[in-house]
Amino acid sequence: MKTFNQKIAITCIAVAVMTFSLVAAPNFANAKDIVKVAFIGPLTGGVSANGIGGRNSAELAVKVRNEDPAAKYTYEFVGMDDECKPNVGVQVATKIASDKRIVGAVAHYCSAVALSAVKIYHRFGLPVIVWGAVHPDVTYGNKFNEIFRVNGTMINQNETAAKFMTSNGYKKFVIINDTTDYGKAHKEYFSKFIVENGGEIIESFGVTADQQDFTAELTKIKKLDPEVIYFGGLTPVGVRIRSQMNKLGINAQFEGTSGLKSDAYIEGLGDLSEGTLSFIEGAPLEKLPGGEFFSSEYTKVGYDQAAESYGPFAYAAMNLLLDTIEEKGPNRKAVVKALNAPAEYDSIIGKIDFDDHGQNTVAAISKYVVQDGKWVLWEDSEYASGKRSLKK
Amino acid sequence: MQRALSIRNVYTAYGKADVLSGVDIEILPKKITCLLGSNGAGKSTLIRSILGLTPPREGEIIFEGLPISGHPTHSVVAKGIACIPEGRRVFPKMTVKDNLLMGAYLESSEKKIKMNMGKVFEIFPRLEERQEQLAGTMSGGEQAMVSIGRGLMSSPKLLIIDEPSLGLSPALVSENFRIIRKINDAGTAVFLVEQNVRQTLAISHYGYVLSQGRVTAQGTAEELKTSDEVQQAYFG
Amino acid sequence: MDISLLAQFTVNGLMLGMMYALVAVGFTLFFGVLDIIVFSHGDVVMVGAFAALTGHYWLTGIYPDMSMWVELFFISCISIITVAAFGMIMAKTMILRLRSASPLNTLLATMMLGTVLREAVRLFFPGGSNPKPFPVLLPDISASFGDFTLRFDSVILFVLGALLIVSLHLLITKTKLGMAIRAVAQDEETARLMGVNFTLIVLITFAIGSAVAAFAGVMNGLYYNEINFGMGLLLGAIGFSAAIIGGLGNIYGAILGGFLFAGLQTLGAVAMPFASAYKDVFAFGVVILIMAWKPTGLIAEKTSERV
Amino acid sequence: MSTNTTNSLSGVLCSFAFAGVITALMTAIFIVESQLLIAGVLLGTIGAIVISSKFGVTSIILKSLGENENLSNALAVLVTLALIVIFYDDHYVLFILCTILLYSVTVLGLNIQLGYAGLINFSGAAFFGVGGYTAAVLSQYHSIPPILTLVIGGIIAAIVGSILLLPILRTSGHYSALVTLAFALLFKVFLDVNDSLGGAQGVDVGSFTLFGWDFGNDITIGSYDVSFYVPYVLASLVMLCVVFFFVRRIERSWIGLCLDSVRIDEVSSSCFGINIVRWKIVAFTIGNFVAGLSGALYASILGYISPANFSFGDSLMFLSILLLGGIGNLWGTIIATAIVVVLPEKFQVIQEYRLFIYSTLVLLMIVYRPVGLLPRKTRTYRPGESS
Amino acid sequence: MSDSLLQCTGLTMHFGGLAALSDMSLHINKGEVLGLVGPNGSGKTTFFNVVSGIYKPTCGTVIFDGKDITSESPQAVYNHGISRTFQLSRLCLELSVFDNIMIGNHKRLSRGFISNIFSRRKFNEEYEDGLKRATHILTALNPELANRMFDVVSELPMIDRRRIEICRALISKPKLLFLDEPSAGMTHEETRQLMDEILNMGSYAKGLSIVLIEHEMNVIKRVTDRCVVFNFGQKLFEGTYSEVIADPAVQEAYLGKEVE
Repeated sequence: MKTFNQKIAITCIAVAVMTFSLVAAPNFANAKDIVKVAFIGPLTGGVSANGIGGRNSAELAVKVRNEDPAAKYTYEFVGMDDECKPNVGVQVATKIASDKRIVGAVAHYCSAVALSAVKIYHRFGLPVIVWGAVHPDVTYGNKFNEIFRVNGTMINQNETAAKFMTSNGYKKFVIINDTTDYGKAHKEYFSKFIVENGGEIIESFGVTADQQDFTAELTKIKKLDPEVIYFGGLTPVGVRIRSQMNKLGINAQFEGTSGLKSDAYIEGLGDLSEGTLSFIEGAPLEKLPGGEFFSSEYTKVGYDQAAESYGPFAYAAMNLLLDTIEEKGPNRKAVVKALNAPAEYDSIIGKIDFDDHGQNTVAAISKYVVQDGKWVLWEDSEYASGKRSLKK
Repeated sequence: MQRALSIRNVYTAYGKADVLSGVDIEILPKKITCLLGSNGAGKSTLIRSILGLTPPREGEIIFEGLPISGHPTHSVVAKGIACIPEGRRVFPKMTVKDNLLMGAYLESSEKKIKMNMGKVFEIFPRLEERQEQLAGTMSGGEQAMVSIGRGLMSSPKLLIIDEPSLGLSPALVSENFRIIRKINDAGTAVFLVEQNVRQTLAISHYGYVLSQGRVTAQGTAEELKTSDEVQQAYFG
Repeated sequence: MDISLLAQFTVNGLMLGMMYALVAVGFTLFFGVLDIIVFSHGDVVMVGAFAALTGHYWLTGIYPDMSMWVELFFISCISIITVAAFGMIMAKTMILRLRSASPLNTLLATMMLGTVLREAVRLFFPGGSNPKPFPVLLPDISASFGDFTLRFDSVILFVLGALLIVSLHLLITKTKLGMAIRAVAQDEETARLMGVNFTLIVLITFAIGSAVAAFAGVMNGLYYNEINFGMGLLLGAIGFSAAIIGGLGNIYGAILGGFLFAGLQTLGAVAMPFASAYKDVFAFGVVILIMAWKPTGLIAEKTSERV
Repeated sequence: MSTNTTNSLSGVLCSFAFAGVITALMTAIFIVESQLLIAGVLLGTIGAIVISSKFGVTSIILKSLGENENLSNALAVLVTLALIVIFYDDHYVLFILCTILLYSVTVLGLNIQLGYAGLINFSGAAFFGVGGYTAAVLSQYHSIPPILTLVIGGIIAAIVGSILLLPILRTSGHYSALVTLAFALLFKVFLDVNDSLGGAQGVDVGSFTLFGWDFGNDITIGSYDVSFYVPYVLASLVMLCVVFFFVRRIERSWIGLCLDSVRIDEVSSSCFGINIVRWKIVAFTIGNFVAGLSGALYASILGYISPANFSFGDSLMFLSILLLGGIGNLWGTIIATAIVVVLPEKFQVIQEYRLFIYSTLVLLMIVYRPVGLLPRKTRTYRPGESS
Repeated sequence: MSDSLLQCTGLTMHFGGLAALSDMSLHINKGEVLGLVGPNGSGKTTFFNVVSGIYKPTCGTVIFDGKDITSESPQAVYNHGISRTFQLSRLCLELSVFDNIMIGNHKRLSRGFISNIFSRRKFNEEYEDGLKRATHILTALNPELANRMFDVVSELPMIDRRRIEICRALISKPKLLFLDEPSAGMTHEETRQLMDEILNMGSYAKGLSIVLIEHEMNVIKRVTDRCVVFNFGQKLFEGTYSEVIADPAVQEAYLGKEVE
């Protein structure tokens, strides 16, 4: 027994030494050229279509750069999933922020996640460019040097939306919002601008993000008889509400926010989606300065999912990050400093100009309406030309 | 001698411990064969072994020349063996009629089912009166009738009866034994497992005594009545 | 509250209750024959809805001009048959194996099975992570009485659901098969002694329960015109709750439980002095109170010795 | 205790070597990034376990660890400390360590309920969450010392749990399972819609402060920048040690015996004077207290919590950890937690598929090895004592 | 009656419509071994369950040691000094022999958190004491078993499980012990051994009264002072063993009616 035990002890030590050497070895090899950049977005769950579109677009930017012989570094792309859940977002943020080889990130479609994660980036000094989240507090809630955003906020969105709706003669609104900060803030800003523009919010309803049946709420709404039902939330719940509105014979105009505008919304509803309104920052792809270039590159790679509305933002954000790294070197502090310096950048989404909170001040809001199974810019639609009309 | 059922050198175990160790029993056609023994002797285990509820670990069980050990219960039953289980085990939330119909579960001919039900009602007129009552709400004696009647519904070749006297008043016990005799007179082989020695032997033709998982005595009813082994098994 | 609004809430509640009842019936059937809670049942409903959707893609691919009613009939059949077969395979390969396991293990295993189903649809159904439109296969007719809209499709679905429950009732009480199922539920061993092939009956019961779930899935799709991979989770939890508050093993209890739960949700949404979003808090809270008041369900049938 | 001194000396050596291997293995798993290498390390580990059990090495190691329990407990602490030293500045690894340690604590709490008293609790994550939210609320008051925050978190969780006591005591079996299941669902929806606790968005949890020292700041020792997670890992380690000691002592006392007896046979327990109601209350309350305790610390470390952290799915995860490790085996719990927490983190390739793979594995495990990785052993009341 | 330990009067127990016990009156004297005999289902075990508090009797009274214990909880009955074994062995199979015996010793174990978890002095004393006493009884029953104190019960044969059960019932030093068919599932030889052991128990607990349900009549013959015969929930006969087997009514109940 004794000798056997000693044998085991020796074996154990040998195994330990071997494991260590195995682990240590690859770390001494190639250390130079590779620079890691990260992307975070919802790759699973209800809004994964937007997340995957964003991921593909950001990855595309890295691919294009890596093919460029003039690039100083080889970039390694790290794509992470925040599931559109704040708690997962915080964990993923911690993970990439604490990985010292990651120099910068393009992150977050969901405002709820972005709001909870920005502190982490600040704490770890990781430069992050937000590509989709629209809650104002992501940039304006704190004064974090590390946080930038290429897309506009929901303030602009709702201001445009309220003005548009009231000018089209709508007066009575009912709001349904999900209970995240995204939904709550939409409710707040939309109410504010509607009242300013002479409309009336009859009532508002909070719903949870995994709710399936809305007939009870909608029956109440039917009794209230609003002209417009405004929904502050994301596609999956929007699809359910719109389809159940129809079941209960509610004939109000349905209006959503940027979180609703995705191809999945139309796919989920078919003909019912006709006439739904949505407001979103940025111009449509074909009207963007680099839109044509972007869509041709995107199709070239052959992604099986569309870039969706925020794809170009993710591409632009990643490109900006890569440009900065090329110029200042793969160093977080240098990148943060460079991005904070006042400058204007050209990008496929047009000029990018960060204010002192890191917010892109160029915020054009586009109005969209679903026409024949497509999101069509309001100005180009048959609704605007009077051929078709919204619900009254 | 022709046999209905042969049990040869059967060993059955729950888990590790053998409950039956090398049981040999022959059940004669058209006769009443009884199995006597005190609590825990292994009587119920033997029945479970025959019916395939607890398949034997070793040994053979042969019914009308065909091996049935290890076969699933429903195919054993399909061969013509019926069982009136210990404690009656009627389906409490079914009516008397449904309970009887369950007894004829494998019988497809409506006519035969009707005929058998007629026979059962003839033996137990009380069941006919109460055919729509839920069996669980009946008294112990009535449940015993349901259970016996249910066993007869498939017109089995062999009827295994496990402790029909359990928990019944003396009057009912004698009544039950009279009926068992009657069933046998109609040509059905009966394997009667009982604690009640005297009444059992009074109606049986041949008997076995089981003790600690072994057959300790066997013989005709007359022989067993005077056997010391029987006394031993009960009174020590 | 005026009468038309009340009628509207009642109709909504009844539709919801019918769906819950159909799910709860499966829970209680399975518990009856095997004394096992098959928690993945809610996700089987989801699989049923997706099977019907697949059938729709397939059929409209071949016969684009099929009439609504014919298509409805065929996709229901496709869904019910595939899901029933799936239920049998599931019972054979997994559930029967779990019979000797501890109740916690079976509960957890079937919960995990539910997750596997959910994730499988999400990952392997094309675009499975997005909500899917369910084809409109019922005529879009409705009658309005003031604020009360009675939709023809709701009426049809409700009637179909009720017919299904009635035929299930007839199957269980009037047929030989139903008798065997009841016998197994009351006393498995004695049922075997009567010549009942236990395994077969279990498989058939799973086929029936899963078929009912498939129907509930199709019904769900037709009612909401939208299905998604996550719809089964809460539906399963609610079906389980309904089966339990009704009293496990009792089909009528399950139906009662289903309607009761829908009633509680509707009540919580419209008649309570708090925001409608609290309706589930209210409904589950009442469920807990019911358990404290009637520890073996409203209609106590079979006490559960397990877990 | 072993008698032969030489023998026990080599046993000690052997234990140390084993601890070394474990440290190396954990280090390797944390460092290696390449998916291929991770797979290699894991396959190597599994292979080593299989081969060594074939030659009986595993059982000898387990035996020598079991014979000298104090030593192996100390070694386990040492391994953790070694990992802290190795990864002193790697925030993420330290955070994962915290998660492992604190999830283990919660599952140990559930173990008192299910493993000892036989009370199934499908709302473990809810009580974990009660602790977390308590910490979130209390973190606004900087004067409350951290230790008090944790204890209050535990107490509130126990109090909230006592709402369920009446239905739990009255029901049994699946009926009782429904009570906790309904509570888990109710709790999540309640947090989602209740604005005062942050709603679905969640709330910030301030870091601990003690005499003006903020746990959330990085520390510099000499020329080394030590991650602010280090104190938290140490705190988690201390909490795990205390709870482990406590649960171990419960198991090895008359209390554990009473709980076991209540679980196995209520009728015979009551015939020997054991008060079933009392012990069920005790087990349920202590379990929830422990879950709340760890939840409070976890929330403070995370710095941010939302209802999604405490869903029914998380409760299921806790229960499946308990089952995977082997109900009632404390070391099994910790090992299973480490596996369940680390594997999905390291396998990014399977990203989208991780939940699918995880649930399939648990399913297969329950069907084919229902006793878990390390089944519970027969009780001995004092360390080292055995038959 | 001065030396009567347990006095039951008019005990009746209905289950639904079924009377498992009807108007049962019997007494047990101090230091006596009383045998309960009767066919299956005649109410013997129900009698045990009623006295030990598992069932609440429909009517009747139970006086133990001068105190009325009718309808008391099983815990209280145990604390008064009645302990029992079960017909189908109800040991905790996954626990060790020692654990099972200590469950029976519950009365003498402290249940506070301080002594159990933090300051273990008292626990250690109780542990040593319990171990000593368990070893003592087990040795009296079977010395080999005493060496397997920390083995899992599920690995032991039936006879040892019976011994453990008896030991579990005895360790609390009860005044009255109910043994429910201790010989079930054992061979003759094993039964004989066990009976010797039961006879020895007097040496462990002085003045212990035992009530024994048993089918093996030779056991009854050897160990009992007095027998009560049950049939259909009623007392059929009461007397010594030789009186019992001579009685025609008992013969009839046991072997059945002499058929013409």
